[in-house]
Amino acid sequence: MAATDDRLEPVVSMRAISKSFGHVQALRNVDLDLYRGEVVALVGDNGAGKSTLVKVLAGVHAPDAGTITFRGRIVSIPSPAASRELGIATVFQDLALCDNLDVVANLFLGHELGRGSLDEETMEQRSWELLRRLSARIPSVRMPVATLSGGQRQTVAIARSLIGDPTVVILDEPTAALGVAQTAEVLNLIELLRDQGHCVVLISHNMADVQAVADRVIVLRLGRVNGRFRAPELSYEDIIASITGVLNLEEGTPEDDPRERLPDGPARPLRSPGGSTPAGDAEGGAR
Amino acid sequence: MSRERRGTARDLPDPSAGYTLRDMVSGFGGRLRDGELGSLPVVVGLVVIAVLFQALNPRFLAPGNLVNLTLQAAPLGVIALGVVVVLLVAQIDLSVGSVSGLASAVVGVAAMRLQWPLLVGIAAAIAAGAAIGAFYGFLLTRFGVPSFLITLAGLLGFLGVQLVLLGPSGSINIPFSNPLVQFANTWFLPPWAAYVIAGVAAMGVLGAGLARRRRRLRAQLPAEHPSVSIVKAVLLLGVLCLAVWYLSLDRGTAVMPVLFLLLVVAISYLLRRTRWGRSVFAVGGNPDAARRAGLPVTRTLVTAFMICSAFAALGGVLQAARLGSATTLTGSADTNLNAIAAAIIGGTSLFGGRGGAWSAVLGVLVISAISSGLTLLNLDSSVRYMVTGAVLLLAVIVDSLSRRSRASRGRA
Amino acid sequence: MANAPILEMRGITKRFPGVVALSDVSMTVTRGEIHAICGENGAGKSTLMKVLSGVYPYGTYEGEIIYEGEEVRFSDTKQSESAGIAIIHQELALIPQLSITENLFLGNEISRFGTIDWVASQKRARELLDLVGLHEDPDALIRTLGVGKQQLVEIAKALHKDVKLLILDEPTAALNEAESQHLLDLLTGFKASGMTAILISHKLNEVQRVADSITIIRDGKTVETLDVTAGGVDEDRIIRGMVGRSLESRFPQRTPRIGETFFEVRNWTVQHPVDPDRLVCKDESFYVRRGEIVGFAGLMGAGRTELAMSVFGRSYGTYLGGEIIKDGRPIQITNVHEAIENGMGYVSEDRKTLGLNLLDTVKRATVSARLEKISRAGVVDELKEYQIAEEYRQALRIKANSVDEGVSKLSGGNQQKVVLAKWMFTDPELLILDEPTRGIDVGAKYEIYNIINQLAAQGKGIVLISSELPELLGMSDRIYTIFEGQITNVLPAEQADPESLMVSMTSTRRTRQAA
Amino acid sequence: MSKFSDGMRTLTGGRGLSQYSMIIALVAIILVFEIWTGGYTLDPTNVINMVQQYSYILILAIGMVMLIIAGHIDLSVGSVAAFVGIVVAQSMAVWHLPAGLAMLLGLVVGALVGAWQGFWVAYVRVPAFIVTLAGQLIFRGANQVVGNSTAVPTPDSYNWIGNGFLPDFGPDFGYSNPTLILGLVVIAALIWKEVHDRRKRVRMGASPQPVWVSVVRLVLLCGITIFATFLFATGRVGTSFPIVGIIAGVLILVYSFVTSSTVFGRHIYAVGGNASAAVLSGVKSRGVNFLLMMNMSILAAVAGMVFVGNAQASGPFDGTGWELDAIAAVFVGGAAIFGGVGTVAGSIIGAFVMAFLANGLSLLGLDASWVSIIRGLVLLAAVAFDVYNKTQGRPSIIGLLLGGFRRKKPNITEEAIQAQPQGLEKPSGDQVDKVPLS
Repeated sequence: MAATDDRLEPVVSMRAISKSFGHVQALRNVDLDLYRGEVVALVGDNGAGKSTLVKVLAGVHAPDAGTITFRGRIVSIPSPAASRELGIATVFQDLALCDNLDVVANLFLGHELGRGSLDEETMEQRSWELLRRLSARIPSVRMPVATLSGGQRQTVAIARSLIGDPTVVILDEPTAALGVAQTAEVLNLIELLRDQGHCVVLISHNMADVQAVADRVIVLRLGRVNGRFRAPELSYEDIIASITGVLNLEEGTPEDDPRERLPDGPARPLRSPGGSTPAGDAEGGAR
Repeated sequence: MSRERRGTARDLPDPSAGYTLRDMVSGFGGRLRDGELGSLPVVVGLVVIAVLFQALNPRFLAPGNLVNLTLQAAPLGVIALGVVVVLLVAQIDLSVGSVSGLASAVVGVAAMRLQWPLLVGIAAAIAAGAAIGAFYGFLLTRFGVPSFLITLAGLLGFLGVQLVLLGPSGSINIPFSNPLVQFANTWFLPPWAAYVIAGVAAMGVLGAGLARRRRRLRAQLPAEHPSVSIVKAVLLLGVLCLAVWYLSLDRGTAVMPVLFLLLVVAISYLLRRTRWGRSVFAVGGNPDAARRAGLPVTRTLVTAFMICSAFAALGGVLQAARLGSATTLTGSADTNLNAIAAAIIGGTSLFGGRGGAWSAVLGVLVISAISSGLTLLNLDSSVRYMVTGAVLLLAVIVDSLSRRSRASRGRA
Repeated sequence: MANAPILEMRGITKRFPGVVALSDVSMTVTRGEIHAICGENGAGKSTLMKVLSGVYPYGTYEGEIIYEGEEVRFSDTKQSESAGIAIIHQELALIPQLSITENLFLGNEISRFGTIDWVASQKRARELLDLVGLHEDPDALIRTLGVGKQQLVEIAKALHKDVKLLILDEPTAALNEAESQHLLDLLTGFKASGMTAILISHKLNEVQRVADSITIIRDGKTVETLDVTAGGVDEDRIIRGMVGRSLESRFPQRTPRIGETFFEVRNWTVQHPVDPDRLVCKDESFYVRRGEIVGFAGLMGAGRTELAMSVFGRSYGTYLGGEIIKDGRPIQITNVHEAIENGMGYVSEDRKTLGLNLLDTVKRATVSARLEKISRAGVVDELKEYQIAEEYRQALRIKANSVDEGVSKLSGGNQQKVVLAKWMFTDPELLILDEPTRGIDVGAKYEIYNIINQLAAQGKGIVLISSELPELLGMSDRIYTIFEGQITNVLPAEQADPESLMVSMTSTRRTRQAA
Repeated sequence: MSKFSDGMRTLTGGRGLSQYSMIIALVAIILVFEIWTGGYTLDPTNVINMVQQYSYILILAIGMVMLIIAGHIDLSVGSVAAFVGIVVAQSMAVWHLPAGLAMLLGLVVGALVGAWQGFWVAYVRVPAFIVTLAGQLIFRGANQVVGNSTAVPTPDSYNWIGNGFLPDFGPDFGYSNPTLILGLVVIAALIWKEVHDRRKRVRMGASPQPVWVSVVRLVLLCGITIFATFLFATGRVGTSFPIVGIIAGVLILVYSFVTSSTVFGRHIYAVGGNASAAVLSGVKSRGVNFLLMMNMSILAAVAGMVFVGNAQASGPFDGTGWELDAIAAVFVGGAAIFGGVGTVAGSIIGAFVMAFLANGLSLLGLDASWVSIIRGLVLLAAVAFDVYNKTQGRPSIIGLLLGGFRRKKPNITEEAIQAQPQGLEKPSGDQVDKVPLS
C-alpha cells in the first residue's frame, strides 16, 4: 500500500469475503483487488459464486465476513444506493430499462436534471456526449428504448451506469443475449471504458469474449478463488482446468502486485483524455 | 390542438437530419409505416363520425350543436383526464363515476343545504375526491389488492354515500342564479377575449418552440428550423380562430371547455416536463426498473390515484353545474365507462406507460360527438350505450393487439 | 476419558402432528469432551437439542434426560440455563442496538441495591471478552461487529452464566476460515479447563478435528456413536453414517441397456420469443436411444432449457424450423398436449413457477398431466386418483403425511419427487429432466438418481440437463454440450471429463469429435 | 346443499379459516336480522320470497366463482341477464313463442354472448374485466333496444319458472306434501353420500374420519334440511318449494360436481393456480378460458330468465349491480383474488350471505343508499380478508398497516431455494455434497 501512483493502488480491495445462504456457502474467503483502467473477468462454473460476489459489491447482499476497502477506506455497502454513491455501477442481465421511455429518459431515470421542470436540453446534450464517448450507434436519443436492438439496449444500460461517472463498472453477462455483431459492439465498448480509466468487472461464460478483452481473469470455483490469470499469459486450457478444479492456482499465485502490472500499464492511458474524470481528480488531489 | 402534440420533445424525428418541415412530415410518415399510429386513427375516426352524422342530420355541425358539444364534453373530459393519469401507471379506477356523483352531491349539500360559500363547497368536493384517491392508493400499495377490485368496491360504496347525501328526495336543485350554474351554462367568452386567448395560445406555441430552439442550439443540439414553430403556430392560430369564429355564430366560446383545456395543458406539462411525470411513465412501463432507479414508486401510485379521484370530483361538480342539480343520476350509469373509454380511445394504453393528457381531449370529443349525433338522430340512450361499449371494446382490442405486435417485434 | 457421563439422554421420542421427528434417540456425553452431532438436514439434530434445553418442555416428549447423575425435567430454557446448560443457536440472540456489555448481562444484570453496577459490569465484560479472545471495546454496539465476533459475544454471554455444558448449533456456518479456526481453538481451550461441549456442525473436517466422539443421527434415529479418539474416523466414515451408504456410489450403479434410436430432433431452430434478432437454438440436432440417459451440459443461459422447452410442444420461443422424428417417422408437435400424447415429458428446472400448481394437493398434482388416464367421460375417478397417488408416494418415498397434503407444505426434494411422479404417470417414452436435483438434499438426490435409472432400465429415453458436471458424468451415457444456443460437441460419458466438457461449454471449438 | 361437506373439506388445505368463517358469518347475519326484524327473517313467507327474489345471486355466483378461480372476472352479468330476459320476453310477446322454446332461445343467446366475450378474452387476450365492462354497456343498450326501454310483460305459462311452486298432491296434512317428500329425498341423499364417502375412503385405504365427525355432520345437515323443509312446507296455502329453488339446487349440484370431479374442473383450478405450469402439463388454457366465459353468460341467461319469471316482466333496469352481488358472494365464499382457490359450495354460502343481507336490509326499510354502501363494504372486507390471509407471516393488522409488507412473486434465487417451505425435512444445501467433490 506504499505505492504513490493511484494506478498502483487498488480502487476496491475485498478481503476474506464470505457469504452463505442457509447451508450453502456461496463465497469462502474471497480476496479480490480491482484497479483503475483494467478489465477483470470473473469466470466459473454455474454456482461458483460469481453473481454473489458481484452482488456483494453492488450492495444487494451483505457479506457475512470480510472487509471491503474502497480507495483505502474500509466501507460497508448496505444497499444498491450506497454502492452507486461509492462509484460502483452495476448492469444486471435484465437491464432494467423502461421500454416505453426514450433513451434520454432512461439514461437519467431517477437522476433527472432540472429544478421543477426537467431540463430536457441539457439531458439530451449529455446523453449525446455520453453515447458519443461510447461510440454508440444509436440513431436517435428520442426513440423509445423498445425500438432499439439488443446491442443498443445493452449500450443504453451501460451508458446509464456511467451517468454518475463511476470508478467501477460491473457487467453481468453483457453479451449473453447478443448476436455476433452486437457482441463485438459491446466488447469495443468495454475496451473503451477501460481506456477511459474505469475498472470494468465482467462476468461472462464466453471464453472468447473473456480472452478478447480481459486484462485479468479470476476463476471462481465452489465459492473460492481457484485461479488468477494475467492478460499476456492467458491460457485457455489453464482457465478451463481451473474452472473444473483440475488446476488449483490460487495457492502460490502472488496477490496481484501492482508493480508487476506496471510494465504494460503505461501502454494504456489510465485516465480519460484530458483527465476529466472528477473521481480521478479528487483522488489525485487528495494525495 | 392535436397538432401541437407532435411538436413536443418526445416525438421529435431523427435529429441527425436537422429539423425542418420536410423532416417533420417524413418522420411522421415513417412512424405511420412502423405501425406507430399515434392519434391518427382517432382523428380520422372523428372526421368520419362528423361526416356521417352531418349526412344523417345537417344540424350536427351547426354552431349551436357544437357549442352544446363543447359544454357537454368538458365535465366528462375532466374525469377522463384523471383516468388517463391512472392508466399511465398501469392501474385503473372503475369508480370515477361514483366519485363524480358523490362530489356533485357534496357541492349540492354544501351550497344549498348548508349554505356554505360556493368555493368552499367545491373545495370540499375536490378534497373528498383526493382523499378517496389516497385511500385507494394506500390499499393498493400497502396491501397489494388489485386496483380494479378496490375501485369496484368503491363504485358501490361511494354511490351509496352519494345517495345518503342527497337524502330521500334524491336530488338537490341548484338555482339558475347560482354562479356555479351560470359558469357552466351562460359564461361565454366575449369574442375578442376568445380571439385573444387563441392568439396567446399560438404565441405560446411559437414562443415555446423558439425558446426550445434557442436552448437546443445553446446545448449544441440539432434544433427545429424556426419555420417549423412558425408554421405550427400559424396553423394553430388558424384552427383556433376558425373554431372561435364558428362558435361565435351561436353563443360563442364557453368558459368551461377553456378551463378543461387549461387543465389538460397543466397535466400535460406535469407529465412531460417534471420528475413526477417521468416517474409516472416509468412506473407504468416497468415498475421494477423504476424501483431500481430509485424512483418513489409508492408515492407515484398514490398521487396518480389522488389526481384521478380529484379530477373525477371536479368533473362531477361541473356536471352538476351544467345540469343545475345534483341528482342520483349524476355520475351514474355510463359516466364511468365514458370516461374510461375516452381515455383509451384517445390513445392511452390500458397496460400503462403509453399515452398522454391530450388523449383525454381526443377521446372525449369522439364520445361526445357520438352521443350528440345519436341524440340528434333521436336514438335513445340504449343505442348510445351500445355504441360507446363497442367503441371502448374496439379501442381496447386495438391496444391489446398493438401491444402484442410490439411485443412480437421486441418492442414490448 | 473414564469420567462419569455428564449427560445421558435415553429413548427420546418427539412427535409433531403427523411426524415423528425423533424416535428413541439415546446418547451419552462424557464430562469434559467435545461431542459432535452429525446428520443430514432434517435428521433431528436441532430438535434433540431443543428437547435438551427445554425449548420443548418436559411432557411433550418421551424418554428421560439424566444430567449430572439425576433425571431432569426442564419446563423452559430458564431452568436448563440455571442447571448450567447453554445453547447457542444459529440465529444469534443478540440485540444489535445495544452494546456488548449490555448484551452480555441481558437478563443477568450485575446489580447493587437494585441499580446496575456498570463498573463491575465493565470489568466482568472485559474478563469474559478476554476469555473468548475478543479484543473489542465492551461499549461497542453489537451491530458494528461481524458475525464471527457476535458469535464470540454469544459464547462469552454463556460463560458468564457459569456454563457446564455448552451446545453450539452450527457455530461456524457463517464464519470464514480464520474465524472458524479461532472458535474451534477456543472450544479446545475450554475443554482443557473442564467444560463439556456439544457441537452440531455440517463441516465434517472441523468435526473430525475437534470432536472426541460423534453421534450420528439419521431420520430421527441414532445410528451410531463414533469414538474419534480411538482413531479410524475420517470424513468418509462420518458421511457413510449420515447417508447410510458409502459415498463412492454417489450415483447408483447401473448397467445401461441401450436400444435403438427412437427420438431424433433435426435442424431445430428457434427464435427468441420477443427479440426477433436472436436465435436461441441454431440448427441443432440430437437423438436419444431407448434406455439411454443423454446429458446436456451447458452454462446457465446457454440455451439448454430453451431447447428442451421448444422441443416439448413449442412451449418456448417461436419455432422457425426443424423436425422431430420419432420411431423413424416425422411427427408434428405444436402444443404441449400433443407432446404428451406423443410420449414426451418435461420436468422443469423451475418447479415452483413452471412445474407445480402450489395450491394443489399431492394427489391432484400427481395426476394433473394426464387426467384422461383416470377419467371416464370427463369425470375423474377419485378412487383411482387416490390409489395412483398413493402408489407413487410409496414408490418414490415422498415424505408427506398423506396424498391429501398440499404440495406447498413439502420440502424441495419432495416437491421434486411429486413433479417426477406427475410425469412418470404420463408414461412418457422420452423424459426430459431439467435440473432435477437443484436445491435438493443429498439423500433425496440419490433417490432421484435411482428413479432416473429405473426409468432408463424400463427402456425410456432420458434427457438430463444439469449444471453439475459430476452429476452428468456420473449419470449419463452420452453428453451433449451446448454453448450460446448451439450444440458444440457430443461425447460418450466414458470419454468425457470435466475439462473437455468445459471447453465445449465455453466456446464453439470442439476438442474431440465423437459419435 | 349436499356438497356442503365439500366446502368444509377444503380443496386446498390451509384455507380452513375462511371456509368456516363464512359459515359463521352466514349464521350471524341470519341471527342478527332475525332479532332485528322481530323474527320475520325466518318466517316461511319471507324465506320463500327470498329464494324467489334472490336466487339470481346463487346462479350467478356459480359461474363467477369458476371464472374467478381461473383468474378472470365478469362485470357484464347483470346486463347480459337483462338482455336475455328481454329477448325471451319479446320472443313470447311478438313471435308468440311457447315458453319452452323461448327459454331455449334465451340459453342460445346467452351462449352467443358468452362466445363473443370469451373470444376476446381467450384468443385476443384482452383483460376480461375490460371486455365485460364494455359488455356491460353494450348489452344494457341491447336490452333497451330490444325492449324499447319499456317493461315487457311475460305470460303466466312462462312465469312459473320464476314464481311457481312444486304442485301439491295427495292428502292434506297442513303441510305441502311435495316439499316434505323433497326434504326426505335430500335427507336420504345426504345419508347415502356420507356412507358412500366413508366407504370410498375405506376402499382407498385412507383412514376414515372418526365416526362422531360423520354423525355430527349428518345431524347438522339433516337438521338444517328438516328446518328448511318445514319452513317451505308451512308457507301460505298454495305455496311449497319454489321451482327457482329446484333450478338453483340442480345447478349447484351439477357445478359442484363439475368443478370438483371432472377433468374440466381440474383444468380450471390449474389455469388459475399456475397458468404456465398448467400449459406445460398439457392444459389448453385458451379453451378453458373461452368455455368459462361462455358458461358464465349462459348462467347469467338462466339468472335473467328466472328473474323475469318472478317479476312477470322484463324491464330496462333489470340486473343493475348484479355483478357486484355475485363477485362479493364469491369472495365472501372464500375465493382468492389472485385465482386458483375457491369452491362452488363456498360461493353458495357467500351468495346466501349476500341474499340474507339484501333481504334483511330491505325488511328493515333501509334505503337503497345504505344498502349500496354496505354491499361495497362487504366486497371490500371480503377482498381484504383474502389479502390478509395470504400474507405469509400473518402479521397483525397494525403491523400490516405500518410495516413494509410487499407482495413478491416467487423468484428463484439462491435465497429462495434456501427458503423453501419447512416440511419434514429442510431442503439442504450441498454442504455435505461438496466435501467429496473438492
